[in-house]
Amino acid sequence: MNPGTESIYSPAHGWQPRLVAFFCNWCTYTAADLAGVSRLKYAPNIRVIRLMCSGRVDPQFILEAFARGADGVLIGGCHPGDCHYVEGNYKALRRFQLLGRLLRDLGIEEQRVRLEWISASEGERVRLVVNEMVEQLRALGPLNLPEKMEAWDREMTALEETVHAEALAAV
Amino acid sequence: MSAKPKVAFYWCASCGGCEEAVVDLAEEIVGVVEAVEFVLWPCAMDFKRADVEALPDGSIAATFLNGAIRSNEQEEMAHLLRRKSQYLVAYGACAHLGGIPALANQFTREELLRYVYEESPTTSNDAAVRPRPDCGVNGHRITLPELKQMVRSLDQVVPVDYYVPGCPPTPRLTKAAVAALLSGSPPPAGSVLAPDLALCEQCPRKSTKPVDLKFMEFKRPHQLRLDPETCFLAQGVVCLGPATRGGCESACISGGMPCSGCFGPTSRVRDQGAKILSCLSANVEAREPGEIEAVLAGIPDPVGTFYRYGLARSILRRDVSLAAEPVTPRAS
Amino acid sequence: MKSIKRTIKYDADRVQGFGREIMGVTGCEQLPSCIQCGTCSGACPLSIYMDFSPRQVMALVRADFKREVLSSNTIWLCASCYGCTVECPRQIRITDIMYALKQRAIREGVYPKGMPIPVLAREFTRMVLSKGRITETLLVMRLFLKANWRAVLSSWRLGLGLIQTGRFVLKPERIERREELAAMLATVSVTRHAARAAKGRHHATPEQLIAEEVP
Amino acid sequence: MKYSYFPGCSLKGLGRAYEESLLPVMKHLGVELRELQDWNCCGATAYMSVDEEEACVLAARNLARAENHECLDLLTPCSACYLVLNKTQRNFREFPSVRASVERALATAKLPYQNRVKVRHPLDVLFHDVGIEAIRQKVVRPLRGLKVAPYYGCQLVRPYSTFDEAWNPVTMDRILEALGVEVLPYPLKTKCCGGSLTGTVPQVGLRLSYILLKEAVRRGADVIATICPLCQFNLDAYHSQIEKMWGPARIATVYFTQLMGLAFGLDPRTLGLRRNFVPMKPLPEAAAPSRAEKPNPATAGQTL
Amino acid sequence: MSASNGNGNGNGNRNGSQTGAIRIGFYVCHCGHNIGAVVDCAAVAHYVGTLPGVVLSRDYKYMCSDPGQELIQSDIREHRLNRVVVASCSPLLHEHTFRTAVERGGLNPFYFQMVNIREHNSWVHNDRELATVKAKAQARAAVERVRYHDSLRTTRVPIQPDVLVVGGGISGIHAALTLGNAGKKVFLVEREPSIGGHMAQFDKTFPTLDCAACILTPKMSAVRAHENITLWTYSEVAKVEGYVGNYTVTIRRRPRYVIEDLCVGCLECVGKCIYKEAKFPDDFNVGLSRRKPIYIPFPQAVPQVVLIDPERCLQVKTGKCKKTCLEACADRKAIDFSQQEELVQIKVGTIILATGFKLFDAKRIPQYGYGLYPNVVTSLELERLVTSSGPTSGEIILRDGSKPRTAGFILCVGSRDTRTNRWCSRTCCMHSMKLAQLFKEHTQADVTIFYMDIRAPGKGCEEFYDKSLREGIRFVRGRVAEVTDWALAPEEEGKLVIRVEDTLAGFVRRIPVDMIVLAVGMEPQADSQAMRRLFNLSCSTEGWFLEKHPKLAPVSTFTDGIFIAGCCQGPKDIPDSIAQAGAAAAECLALIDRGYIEQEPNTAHIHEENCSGCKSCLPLCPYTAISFDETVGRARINEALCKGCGTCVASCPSGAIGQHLFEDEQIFKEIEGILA
Repeated sequence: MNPGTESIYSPAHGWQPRLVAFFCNWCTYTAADLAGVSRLKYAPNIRVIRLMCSGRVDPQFILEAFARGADGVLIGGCHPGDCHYVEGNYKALRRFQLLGRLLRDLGIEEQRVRLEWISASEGERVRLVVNEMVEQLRALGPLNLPEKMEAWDREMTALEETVHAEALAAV
Repeated sequence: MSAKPKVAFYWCASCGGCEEAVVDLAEEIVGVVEAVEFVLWPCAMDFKRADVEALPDGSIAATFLNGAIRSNEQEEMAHLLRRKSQYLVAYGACAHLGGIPALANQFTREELLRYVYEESPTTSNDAAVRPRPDCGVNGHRITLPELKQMVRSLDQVVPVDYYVPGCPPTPRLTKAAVAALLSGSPPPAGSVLAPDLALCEQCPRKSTKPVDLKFMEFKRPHQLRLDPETCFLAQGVVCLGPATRGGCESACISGGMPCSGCFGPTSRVRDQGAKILSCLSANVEAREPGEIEAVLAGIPDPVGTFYRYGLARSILRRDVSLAAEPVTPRAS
Repeated sequence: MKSIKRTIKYDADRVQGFGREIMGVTGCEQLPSCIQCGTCSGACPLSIYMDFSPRQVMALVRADFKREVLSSNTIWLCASCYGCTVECPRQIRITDIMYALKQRAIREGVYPKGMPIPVLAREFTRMVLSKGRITETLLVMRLFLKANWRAVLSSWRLGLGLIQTGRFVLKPERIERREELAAMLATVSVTRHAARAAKGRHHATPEQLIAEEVP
Repeated sequence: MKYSYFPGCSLKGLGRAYEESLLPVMKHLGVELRELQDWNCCGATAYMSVDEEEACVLAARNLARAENHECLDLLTPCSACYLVLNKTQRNFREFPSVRASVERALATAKLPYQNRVKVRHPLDVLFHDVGIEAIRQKVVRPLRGLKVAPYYGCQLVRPYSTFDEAWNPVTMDRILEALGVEVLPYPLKTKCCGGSLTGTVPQVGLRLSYILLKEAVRRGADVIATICPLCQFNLDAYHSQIEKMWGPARIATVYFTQLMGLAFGLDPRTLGLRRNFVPMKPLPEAAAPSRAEKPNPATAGQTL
Repeated sequence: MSASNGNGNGNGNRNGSQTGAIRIGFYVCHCGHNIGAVVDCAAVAHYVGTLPGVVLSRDYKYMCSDPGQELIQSDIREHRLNRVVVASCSPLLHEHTFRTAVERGGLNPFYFQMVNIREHNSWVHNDRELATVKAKAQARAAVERVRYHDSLRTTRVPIQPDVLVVGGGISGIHAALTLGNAGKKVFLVEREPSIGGHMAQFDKTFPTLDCAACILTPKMSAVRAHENITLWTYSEVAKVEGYVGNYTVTIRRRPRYVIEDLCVGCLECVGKCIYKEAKFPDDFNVGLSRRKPIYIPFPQAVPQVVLIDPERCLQVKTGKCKKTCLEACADRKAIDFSQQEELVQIKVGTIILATGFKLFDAKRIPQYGYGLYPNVVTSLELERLVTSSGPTSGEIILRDGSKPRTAGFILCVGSRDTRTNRWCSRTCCMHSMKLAQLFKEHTQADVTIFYMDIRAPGKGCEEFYDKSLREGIRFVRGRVAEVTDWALAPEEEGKLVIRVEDTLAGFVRRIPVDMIVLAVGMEPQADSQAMRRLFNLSCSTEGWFLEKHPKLAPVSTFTDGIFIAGCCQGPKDIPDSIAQAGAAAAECLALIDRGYIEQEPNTAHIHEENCSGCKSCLPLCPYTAISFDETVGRARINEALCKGCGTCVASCPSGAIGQHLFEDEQIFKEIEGILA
């Protein structure tokens, strides 16, 4: 959550998992459009960021999403062999596999990052995957990194405040 | 005498290598000594904290602080020196990025203490004695610095003006940094005083790096006979050179070891580990998840490999699943 | 002259929500997809005897004609051959829908007069509850006594034949752990009846059902 | 080969000839059947009509017993049992509510259950596990010249069977061919025999049986081979009534296991053949045993 | 490449040519009730209005309408906006519209960001509050992102004017002729030895009952004769490389063992073939007649050239034949057993796929007895029987040679069935009525059509239905449950019996007939998945090629420059196929005649001063757009070759590569905003 801005969540809804998705323009983003056109209903917890290819998904984006408060990250690309850019999806897959291990080592559960191949015609699959993942995230509970990071920082601010106070007193 | 700018050196959580690096200036150190007045250098001179406290705020021209911040004493000193200095320079990888001490961010403080004082193979401590911040011995009260829950880079504790990267920084960078600060036109605030280009740019093995890099497997340096001329990556050895700032004069490479990333990322990269991970894995030559896994198995410890120096300053900063411990009230 | 019958249906003849209720039963979810193609009726070996063909039953359920459906002989003539279910181009589990309707009909005590099939179902259930197994000859005798005592007379030859071929069993088969079985069944009926009661609707327990006589 | 064995109520009653022939035939083929202890009625179609969840609990008790038995493959010769057990497994898998109530019920009897049992029919086991070749090897008295209408009935092949075609099942055809019989194309092989309607609404139920019998006769069959105790009963026991209503359609209906027993040279008296209302005609001239017996090409496939 | 408007797209101008503060205008569209019913648009507008840098925030009923676009333009001028965000539908639908509006307002069109709150929000969510929360987050992400947008320009790439048409059925033929007539050079590639497709197998066409051959044959000959059309039959596309305007396609030409240019179609060789009897099933007549190893597919085949079936020809198979065909051909020397498969490469700018359909295999519905009962035939088989040039010279006969006196047509075989094909094949109702009329005309038989719903929506089709009714064709509404040969009543003896519920009469009926015709539905070609990969297309769940937009871009695909026509996109009749073919040809012409392709400026670019020359991006580029400049020791991107996937950007370990429209900073800001 960004400091200085009111939360757009109303407290009435309690905790809601936040799922950030990076969808490939050609397959999964289009599939999500198709889900829309077909009026399939799925959990409103997903926020999609459109990229041209799953190969554009920089692992930094995933880390950043978690650090900014995502409880899960979903990457959607074309099925193997179907990449609009020949094999961007394979690159995404390789990155995903190593990043998955790294994330586990850094305490982020496996189910919080998911790579799915969803072709432009698989609107139904978007619904399925999103709902399934949101349910999983609900079961896992919040990751809460922004709050955690704030808590870590609090260990430091204590002294900072003292120093400030002393400095003020000195003046 | 007082016309000379005041300079302080201080070390926090570090191995001492950065102090050595200053000494590595060799005879040139004389020039430095002549140009400045040292007001604090615990490693070499007998100044005390009280001496610094006695100085007016902002009276130190530049403080070169090496080491990460992981105890309350280091934290206090960071604040003190920040207040007293015009420029605070994070000197060396630990102050810059958290450094190797920051790998401790994969564990809780309790895990660390238990391992180090009780469980490590070379420890014999049946009474399970551990250092305590405040204790009495023979009727004397002893206060020891208390470990923080996590290791931090200097700028995660106080604002930092400049960074001199490296584990340790090279004499040349050190000298250039001193010179730059003392010159009339200091570099823009927040600069890392090293080239903003990845190491490959100056790497002596650059020409041997293929344009069609493909990883069939990853090896660790001891697992194969390394060719002294050829790019490490071309030999399947993880080298962080592409993701690491240059300026180190390729010391490791020349010494036959791949870059392990101590200079940190370039200014355009937020997370050095994620970037090198991205670059290496994308070039793995396999398509099936199983085959990919097999190739990637050659990197058994991704955190240790990709965040050897930079975990504290990475996007996640630590193992995020670790339970936060309550902040202990300060014993002041 | 054949009597003239008025066949119009008014909206009041419908029981609103009935269709949705059936669609909500496990296995009946596909019912809304019915396109009234008639494959089920065509495939059904018994549709030629039914008041409403299976296709019509689908339409009637969807249109909330509860009384018409539950009192029809259709659901009781369904012999569970599953021909319709495997044939349906919309993969509607028609046989399962028929079961759902039978269960409701029994629960509500609505079924066509003189139809012995529900009686058989109840006698069957009763025998399973008490013995754990079915002894067919005894079951048939009971059924005939309950539903159609004249049948006993007319089927004396069958009985004789069974005796001659050594298939007439008079000693009832039974299981050892009858209490265990009863306890298991109780968990299901207790929770469900409680749930039903909570919904404010009254339904008979299986025991009550069994105690009931055919009108 | 070892299987758990769930006979079902019928095989202890009206269908006892099925068990009487199944057990020796299986034994002869080296298949060991271990009868489930204290099994109960599967519920059949009747219980489902009253209460589906209770019916599932009934069936699940047997499944759970099988799962805690020594063998996960549960052989059941009765089509209704086969269907009900499979349906219960489907419901358990697909519907959480059913799963919950079944688990709750099984808990009272301390029967853990994970839906791992595989429900098998003798046809499935004979065709896929034992194999046609092994059956052919055992034939000492090929039933050559015997024309058989293979009748599978409904509930075995649909909707849950996976071991044979729902529309044109052939596993029994293949087994019978191995015995040397001539298997007739019989388009009614999966039609309904009337089920329990033969008893409850005879004018309807028996009509279905009649159609089956008549078509078998019309096609020149000597005997109808079946796999289900209720089908056998319906096609066998009501001839006098059927004849009275629609005319003669006299043909014997036997279990396919009885034919197997005959071909294996087992003592006919032990195969329950005497339990038929309409007895099977005497077999055609005994032929010398022949190992190289090939399936009759005219009946190998059903193409015309 | 040409850069006709001066600048390449590498001139990113961070934070705009406008100096001074960022001034963002935000618009949220109600889209009538489409968005407004689920998302509280006013609340979104209010919320975005509070964000820093947003000087104006409005909600409006229809942003894509003229007044909506007008609003953006006047606001840009009046409020000196330098960034615009519109929250409405999918950018795949209207991004271009709004970019144009922004440009008309005097702003660089790329100072714009679109938020998808319809397809990705209001249409897929129910909870108004959560949907509104989500819309706010989406909007905020765009607002955060748009600050970092750059002024960009599209580039123009010249287009190669030649066109490839794949598939020589009626759609492909029509597309090729249209383009050829417009003066464009066309390559028409057909897998079979002759063009004509399914239409060539038809006798008459509905609803006009005009002779299919009479209208198709002239078009086929026209293709052959056309100076602008290169026809390659018996050939397949092997490889496709490149991109819109510049495709390089490799065609595999299978050997016919007959030199096309030398053969005159005299068929002397066929007569002289060592096989005296024609004994191999003839594909064109769906196996109802036989042919020899050397044959011409059908009399009107184009090209009028024989070919040799390598699977059947003794010479090809064994090398041991008297080669009587060679003797028959004599001086013309058209037969060449040494022919080999040949790969030809062509360069085209646009491609039309018209690869058609395949028929449903009726054996998959065993209860209809196809393959079991000889007098159960498919509609295509009947089509061949009824054609005067067919195997029976137009006589409809049963397998025993007798005339059928009764017939039943079963509709929707394989169609509208969740276990086989869910879709309606669209043509079978009309096609069956046509065949039923012809059947009646040829045999005076009693014909019944068994249908679920008669679908006769085309022009003249309902009238055709009426004609069928008046001609005494019986219609029974009910899906046939089964076809059997067992008799219950005397009149059923020896017949095929249909059991069906006559749903309108309300009875189950048993109807004996002599012949049964199965109206088999259409399916995607067996190799449609392979084709899809080859051309980098998407397929619908069913396997039909997916159009870019079902309404707005029905013949376009997601791959620019590749268009689809006819039944490869979904079942359709001949008029619709031809209309689509014409539309696809027009789309090609529009591209060709403009002369250039405007490329989305989403290419990657290397900040040369930041590149360390580590070379790790080079192997990642599938288009070899990245090269290594040895002289300066740095990588370079040829933006003309770059397609903008961004894989190298995500990979560059020192962050030296950027991607226009998808810069790291923009995405980081989007992440930040979306998690607000």
